[in-house]
Amino acid sequence: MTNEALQNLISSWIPELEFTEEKSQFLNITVQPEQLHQLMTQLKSNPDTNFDYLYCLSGVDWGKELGVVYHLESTTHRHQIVVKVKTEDRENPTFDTVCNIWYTAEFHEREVFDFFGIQFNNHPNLKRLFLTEEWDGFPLRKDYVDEINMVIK
Amino acid sequence: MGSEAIIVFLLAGIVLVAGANFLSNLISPKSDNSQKREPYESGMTTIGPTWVQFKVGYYLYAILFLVFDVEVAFLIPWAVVFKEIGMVAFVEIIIFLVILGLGLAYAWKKGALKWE
Amino acid sequence: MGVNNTSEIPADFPGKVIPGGNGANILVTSLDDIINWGRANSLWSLYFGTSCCAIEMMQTGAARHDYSRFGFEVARPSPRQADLIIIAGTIVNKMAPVLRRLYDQMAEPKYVIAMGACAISGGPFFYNSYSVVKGADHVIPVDVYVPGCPPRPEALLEGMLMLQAKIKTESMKNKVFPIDGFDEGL
Amino acid sequence: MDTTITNNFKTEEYQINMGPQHPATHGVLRLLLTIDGEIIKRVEPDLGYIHRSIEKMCERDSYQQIVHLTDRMDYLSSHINNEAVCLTVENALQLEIPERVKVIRTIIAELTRIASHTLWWGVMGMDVGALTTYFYGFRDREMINDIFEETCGARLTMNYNIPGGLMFDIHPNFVKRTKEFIAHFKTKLPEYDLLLSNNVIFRKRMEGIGILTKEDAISFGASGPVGRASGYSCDVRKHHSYSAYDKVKFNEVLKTEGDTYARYQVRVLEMWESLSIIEQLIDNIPEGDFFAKTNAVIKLPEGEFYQKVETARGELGVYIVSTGTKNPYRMKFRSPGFSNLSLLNHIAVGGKIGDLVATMATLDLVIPDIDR
Repeated sequence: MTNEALQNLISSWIPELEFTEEKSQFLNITVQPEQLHQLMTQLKSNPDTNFDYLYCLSGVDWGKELGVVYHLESTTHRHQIVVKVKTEDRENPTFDTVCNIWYTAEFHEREVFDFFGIQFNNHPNLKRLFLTEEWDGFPLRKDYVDEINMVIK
Repeated sequence: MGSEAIIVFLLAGIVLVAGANFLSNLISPKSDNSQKREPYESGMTTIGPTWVQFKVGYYLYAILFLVFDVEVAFLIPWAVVFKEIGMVAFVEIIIFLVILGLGLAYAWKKGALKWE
Repeated sequence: MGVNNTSEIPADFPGKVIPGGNGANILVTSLDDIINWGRANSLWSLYFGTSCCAIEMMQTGAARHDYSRFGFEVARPSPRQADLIIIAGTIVNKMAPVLRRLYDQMAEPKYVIAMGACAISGGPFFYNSYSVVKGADHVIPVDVYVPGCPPRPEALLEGMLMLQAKIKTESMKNKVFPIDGFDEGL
Repeated sequence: MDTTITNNFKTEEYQINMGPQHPATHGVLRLLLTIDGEIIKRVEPDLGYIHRSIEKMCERDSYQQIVHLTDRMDYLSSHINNEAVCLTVENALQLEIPERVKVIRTIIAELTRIASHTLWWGVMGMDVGALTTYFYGFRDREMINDIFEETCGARLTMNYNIPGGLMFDIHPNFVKRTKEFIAHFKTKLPEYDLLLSNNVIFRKRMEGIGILTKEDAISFGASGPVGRASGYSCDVRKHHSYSAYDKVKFNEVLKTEGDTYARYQVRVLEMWESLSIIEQLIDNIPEGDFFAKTNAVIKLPEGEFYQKVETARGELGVYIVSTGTKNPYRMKFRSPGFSNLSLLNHIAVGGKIGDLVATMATLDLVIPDIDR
């Protein structure tokens, strides 16, 4: 399905979604954290969209707000979209988990928690994946400072 | 005449084993540290108590292997003198093998070799 | 080859040569030579490849470059039966205590080759990386450094031969354990 | 009432580290095994023992420097990783790449795939107990290393690609040596089947364990040979073709059983496909210069760019968020090994420890590619 058809179909489910296409190769959807889980389940279960392959889940620190970017692809229709979700709250950013929709999200979300400190509620086993338990701070945030290990150039 | 040979072999065995141990202890540098006594588990410390009751299947496998290992140990001297003794030795060894085979069959049927 | 351990006195040596010790070391030196010869030519390395250098170490172990020509015949998975750690790859903060524990669990005499730029000084991950230990000698004392990223199999073989030459100069009496005083930073 | 001897005693589950330093983990991956005797109850990977924070470094490096880092991520398909970053940058800048570069990149990518699969095959045999395969696999890999050494200058971390084309042109006898290799390898590949594939012990150990269904493969994001062995057609060269893959005729190897032996067969058959791809391209490398003009300091336009590439392990994705400066604002690598590892617990539970070793060998994990 082309981007326009996708856009009309998806906007019919949840009204207040922002769709943009410039500055990216795919259709970008920015969703509010509350409707994230509902949108994702529909994207997967609806036969016309059938996004059953979440191939990239990456955390991004957009300067003021922290966000997660989901790259989705359908193995049957071969079309792709990007779903973005952002939150201003840097102390305790939380989103709904999507690992009951796609199993691969369980590890990816643990990685995002490890590097950005974003909590995912009702995630089965949310703890640090790469760094040791007593590592303080979240390294991939823009305001992360670590004089001992990092030699800045 | 045969008894001296046994003593000579016995002595040679003891001397070699004790000598090798003593010499290596004498020459090798010794160092000790806190981690050396720890059990090696691919670079990590063990988790939880290691003195735990695990499956008895391991023990049964070991015993069955031991039985057949000793059996081969008996076969070797037999094979040396097999030619001179002739038919009697052959029958004896067949009885010996059948008895051990029965043991294995019993263990097999009772499920000692099953892992699930 | 690097370390010159031949003991004959050069011709233009000024002054008289006084033999060391009270002659007892005639036996000891020859015993030393035998022991060092035995140790140097049967170093068993430990399976310790963390990243890309491990592939070059495997190529050195394979048929074409074949380090078993020099006595490194077997690579043992457990530190109890290994004499030599070839640190092939980057050492990361989370891996440092594991490396230290493996080194401690190895039986004496034990030697260490730091293979590749990462093991020597953190290599390409020196700048801007929060998790890399800048060189394996922060963790354990290293005998031979093999530069390169990854070093060619021939370079690793050269490093191994240098280690063998270094072992041949050791003597049983004044054997110094490199680990003593290492933590205090001597 | 189960009369077998072994069930009368109460046994406790306990945990064992299949830890960072282990011959079967191909690097420094730590698996926390909860086992009852030989039966595995749970496998929990603990990563980070080779996490070198490449994504943090990328935020301070220019694009030419980032290409060096991707070599060290999945070092067995280092050329294809470089190609991924270079393609992302070239597509972002809408650079016009000469045909010659595309064809040479595809040939060297397929040579890298064969080199990676021969190493995997050698170590696969060693994991399952057949030591001779190690020397057979490395013998053929050494021939490819010689070709790379002559053309790219290095054996393992080639970084022959730079954003805009190739570092230098191919060596005069690159074509001759590649043809020699193809002729040699075509006689040796059947030897691989003779040595390992039809060995009764090997097949008995591999068939029927670590079964992955197609839906689970898609849901776990399994890509590359791991996904294709379960019937899930996920070849990026087919669906989102890049470089010269659209001009080449090759079929995607698909199996449906999804067990360990199927994953093994997919990789061995894939080597035949790579050979045929190289044969189709090696004779008609188009003339032209090997470098498209780019200015020294590459500045990507504002926006997000994503590029998928098929490495020897699966689908590598490069996601760049750029704000127009000379280094990326955020760079994320979607690593194939990471998703392939996440399904280990799903397929290994219930099997024995020996089966776990065989299953992990066919997942073909490269740990720095997982930890980044």
